[in-house]
Amino acid sequence: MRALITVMLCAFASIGHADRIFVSNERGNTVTVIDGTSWEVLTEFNAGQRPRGIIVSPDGTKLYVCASDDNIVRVFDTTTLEELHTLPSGPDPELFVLDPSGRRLYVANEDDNLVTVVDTQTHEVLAEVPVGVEPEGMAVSPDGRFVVNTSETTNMAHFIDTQTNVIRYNALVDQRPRYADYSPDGTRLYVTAEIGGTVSVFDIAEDGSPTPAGKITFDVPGVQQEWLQPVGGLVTGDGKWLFVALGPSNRVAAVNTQTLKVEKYILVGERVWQLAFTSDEEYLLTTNGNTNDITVIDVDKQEALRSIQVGQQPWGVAVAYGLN
Amino acid sequence: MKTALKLDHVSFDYGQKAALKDVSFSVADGTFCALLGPNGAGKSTLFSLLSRLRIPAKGQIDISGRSLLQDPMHGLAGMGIVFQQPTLDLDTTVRQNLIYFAGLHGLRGVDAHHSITRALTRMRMSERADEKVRLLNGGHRRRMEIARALVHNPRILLLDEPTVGLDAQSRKDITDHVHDLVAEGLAVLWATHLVDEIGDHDQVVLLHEGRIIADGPAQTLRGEDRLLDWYLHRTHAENVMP
Amino acid sequence: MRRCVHILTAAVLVVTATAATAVEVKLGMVRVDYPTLRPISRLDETPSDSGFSGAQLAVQDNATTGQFLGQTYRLDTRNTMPENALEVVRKLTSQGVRIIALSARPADLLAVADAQTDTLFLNVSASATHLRAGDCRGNVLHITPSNAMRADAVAQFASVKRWKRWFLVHGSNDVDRVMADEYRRSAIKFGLDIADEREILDTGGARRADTGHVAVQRQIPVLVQNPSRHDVVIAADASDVFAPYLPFHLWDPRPTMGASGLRPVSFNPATEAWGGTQFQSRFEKLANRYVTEADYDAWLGLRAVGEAVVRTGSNDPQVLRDFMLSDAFELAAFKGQPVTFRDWNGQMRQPILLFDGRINASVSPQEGFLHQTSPLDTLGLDRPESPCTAFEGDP
Amino acid sequence: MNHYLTAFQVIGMRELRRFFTQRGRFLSALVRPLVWLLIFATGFRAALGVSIIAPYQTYITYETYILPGLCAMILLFNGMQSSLSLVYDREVGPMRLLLTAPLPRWWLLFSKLTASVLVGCLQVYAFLAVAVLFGVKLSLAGYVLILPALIGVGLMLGALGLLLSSVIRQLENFATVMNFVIFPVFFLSSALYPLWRMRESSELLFYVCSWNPFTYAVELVRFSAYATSAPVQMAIVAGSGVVFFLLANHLYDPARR
Repeated sequence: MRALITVMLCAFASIGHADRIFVSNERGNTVTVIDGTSWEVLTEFNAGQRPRGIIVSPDGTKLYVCASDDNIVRVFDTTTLEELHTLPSGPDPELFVLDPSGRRLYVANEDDNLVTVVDTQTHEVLAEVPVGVEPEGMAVSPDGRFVVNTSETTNMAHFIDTQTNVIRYNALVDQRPRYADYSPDGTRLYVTAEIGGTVSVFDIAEDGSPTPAGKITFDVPGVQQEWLQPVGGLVTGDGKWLFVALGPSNRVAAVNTQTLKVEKYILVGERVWQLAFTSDEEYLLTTNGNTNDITVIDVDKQEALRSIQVGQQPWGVAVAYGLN
Repeated sequence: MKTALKLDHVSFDYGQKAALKDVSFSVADGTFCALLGPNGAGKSTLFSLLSRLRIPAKGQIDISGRSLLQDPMHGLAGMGIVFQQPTLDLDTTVRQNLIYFAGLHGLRGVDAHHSITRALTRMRMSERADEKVRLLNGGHRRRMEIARALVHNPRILLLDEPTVGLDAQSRKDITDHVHDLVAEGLAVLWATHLVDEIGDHDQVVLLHEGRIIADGPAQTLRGEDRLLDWYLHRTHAENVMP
Repeated sequence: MRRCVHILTAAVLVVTATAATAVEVKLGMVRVDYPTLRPISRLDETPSDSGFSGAQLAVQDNATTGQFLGQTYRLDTRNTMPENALEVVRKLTSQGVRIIALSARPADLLAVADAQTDTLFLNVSASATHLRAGDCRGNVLHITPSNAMRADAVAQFASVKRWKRWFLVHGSNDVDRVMADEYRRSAIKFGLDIADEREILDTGGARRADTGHVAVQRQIPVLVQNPSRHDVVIAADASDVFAPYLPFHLWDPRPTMGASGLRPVSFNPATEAWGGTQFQSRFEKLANRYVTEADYDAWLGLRAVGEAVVRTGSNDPQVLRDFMLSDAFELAAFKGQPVTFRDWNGQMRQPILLFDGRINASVSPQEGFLHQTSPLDTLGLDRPESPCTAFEGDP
Repeated sequence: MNHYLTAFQVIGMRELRRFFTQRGRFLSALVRPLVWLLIFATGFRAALGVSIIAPYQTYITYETYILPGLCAMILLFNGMQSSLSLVYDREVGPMRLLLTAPLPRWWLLFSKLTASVLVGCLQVYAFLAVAVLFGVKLSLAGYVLILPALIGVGLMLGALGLLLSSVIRQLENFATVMNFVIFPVFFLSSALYPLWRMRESSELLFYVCSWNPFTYAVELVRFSAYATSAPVQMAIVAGSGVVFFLLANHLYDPARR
């Protein structure tokens, strides 16, 4: 069966070069694979216990999945979907980032207040960096010099120097920071605070130090303020737009990064969690945890186009560009 | 002379209440027939039957020799009707009102235009063709409605108390106009309760409590009396008689 | 005062690990232990570290955060007999501990709070509504939800389920009758109807015996015999005398809420949503047992203080209290939305979990209950209802 | 046959002319759905959106959901208003003039009905145009494809109005009709809430709604607006429209009175 699927997928691979989309289903213990052109679900495969964080290596060949309840990171081949190996992650890994070279993986361990640094080639733990209570969000600066971790109960963003694996800066943000993302030129950092209901914006200096540059707030008529909970966030390649997933308010906000004002709220499924772009940033994908689907958003028009059913409780989404 | 309109033993009732009882009379071409009677005599019911808004319970109605019941389209095409209440679109011009009506009778384009011009000329309303109806006085509005009833060139003209609410001069003008039409060969059935609208040579059909109690030329019916005295006497006498 | 707080907040927004001002925060927890009968169910036995472990976890969490800001925390925990409560508190304050989480019954709580007006107390166990109303004190913040909040949480759920006719069964002790009054008030507030009522007499004595269910199976149905038509049974049994038996010994089979069946609680060991799993595993690692409401309330109180310290950079109880009561304060509490304080009576606003013993069946406030400031204020004493004056004239 | 078309044409022109001169009627036809769209839709708890149901491909805001229902509501009001005027004005006024035209009564009724449906469609498009200003819009194809659906639905509702007015003599004024016809027909349909939502609150309500032809009218408009075929809805709308009209025409036969 597995072989058949592989053959099928390879057949797909040979006809086009669209994106292949991977969605981790937290409750379903699977990863759903979707064709980025036809939006058909190609297959769904087992990815260990409670898969959450999911990323594709910079070269597009490997898929990393945090199997939170297995306390490991599973690594799959993006073409054959075979499991290649696992990586140590520390306990209860949720979110992680790869440095731009794809060589080092930084994993947030929620239970142990640690960020674990793993070598993707030797599969060894290089370091464990103590951070605040309940580390969650992870971001890496475009030049790879800093890794940012947000701790949910400490309410801080910790800037870890990747040379020394020591925290260099700390910045207080609002309640329960969930996610961080650098602008592509590395001069800005955005940190979402789920319970605080805000996104903190920092200007990043040459030396990587943050200066508060403002806060983004949200307001949807008719929606209780309490439901506007920023979770995942993503900046466009030109740095002009920041998309923020607003959890239980079922909306993605499109924020103008010049004015730090929300220009549009796009309705998606329930409990929208994480975001990813398809190639050339044509589409934005959202995982909707409570409605078990992902929504495809036209990035230029900022309009939701369609929603696709995936597995149970989709959590994260990653895209392998030009694979299908 | 040919019979334009003929009622034969026509009866009608609204449930328990009889409105018309065994009504028979006829009107010939070129005749002005006054359907005379006090309010509630059944005049309006009779007009409803003639304009086919209602169907008689018993009896026959012939228009130009053909049954209205069996061939209603023929009957309605040959009739021009002026209703008691105005049926005008006030915010449009006289001509637009007439174009609408012409259309209902299948006239369009140049044909409609000619028919409308002719009808307005007959009622001496040509110069008012492009005025808004709202701006016309009561008398002109009525003349316009009569003109409209003539657009499709009918053989019979039915008018249900057409002078209600008009001043004396307008009433006289309209009554005279319609008498002129009769001279052109049209049959006219004119419902009224006002005897001064009736000439001595006109046919009078006296309707009282749903029955016809007199039918003949006004001159003959009144004898030596004034028509008004005769009318009051007959309708009053009938009231007291069993 | 408010303005000053904001300036402080801005000042500490970005801190490097080296350049932080050192602040030492001394926290205390005093637990008054009362002689009580053992609970009906041995699963409800109170652990000896009840509340203390929650307080410890809070201080650990505060300290982890504090390390990046140069803030250190110290916790002193004391348990005491009621008669020594005041003395124990005095001893702590004399050692400079002026922020104390207090687990005591209303009378002792008031006595201690009135004797130590320069100390900030966090009420982490007493639910009595009068402590938030006529008996409120300016130096007491209430972490534990009031009985009014709990009753309203139940009433909102019943209202959503359209269980409009209530059969109220309450105990015979004062606390039970007061609780029954809470439900009566709540029923009126949400337009529900108390179709019938029964009082079950507390005859005293041990609650557990070897005869167990056999005797109960005969007694309870008789006590609740032939009730008027009702949709749900509401148990008001603050003394833990009969409620756990109620669900399966009713005359008419109906769901039970209140003291058994679906219970309104501030927290429980089954809560995993809103990041709760992390809290549970941190707590279990620390205490080697499941969390209780007492632990959560203690944790929440001292975490609120820690958050105020982080945002103000101060360890002054007055500054911290004022900040906690201000609009600037908010705290994530594993309940899906920020918790804050009501500035008219010092009660913490928070969702109430409706727990069936294994899972959370629902959470109040329920969807559709609207409020002009916060839906959380549909639970308990709202500003216009509050007779409390101790907080007036605050910034 | 030419006569028929001529009459049809002048009846239509007259309705249109009246529509453009009667600004009050036009405005109220526009304000009613806009109130729903702008005030109720944003204030209600459905602010969290409506889950995917055919013909939508993703989640939609409540405003988007009720748009087709409001279009159908315009046609409902319009249809009831013009059908009732047809009845009440039968004895007097312009209607009498119309009914004395030498054409079969069914054709006159049909022409009048169609003319008022065209006016209803104009009202719908005016409403849709205003809705765009508030950010609630359809695709270009939707605006085109919606027209046949609107006409079909309008005819069906007009025929329903005719039928009701000839069956129930107590419908004396428009307020009664609002209370006893328009509101139940509108509220007990999928116009404001999807059927699954109705089912959540009451099974009975759900069945009532699924037997309400207006539900299918709303759904036909909805599917057409999203360029999705809806054969079942189309059949029900057409079928009930024809049945209503035949029954109404039968009851209108002057020979019956």
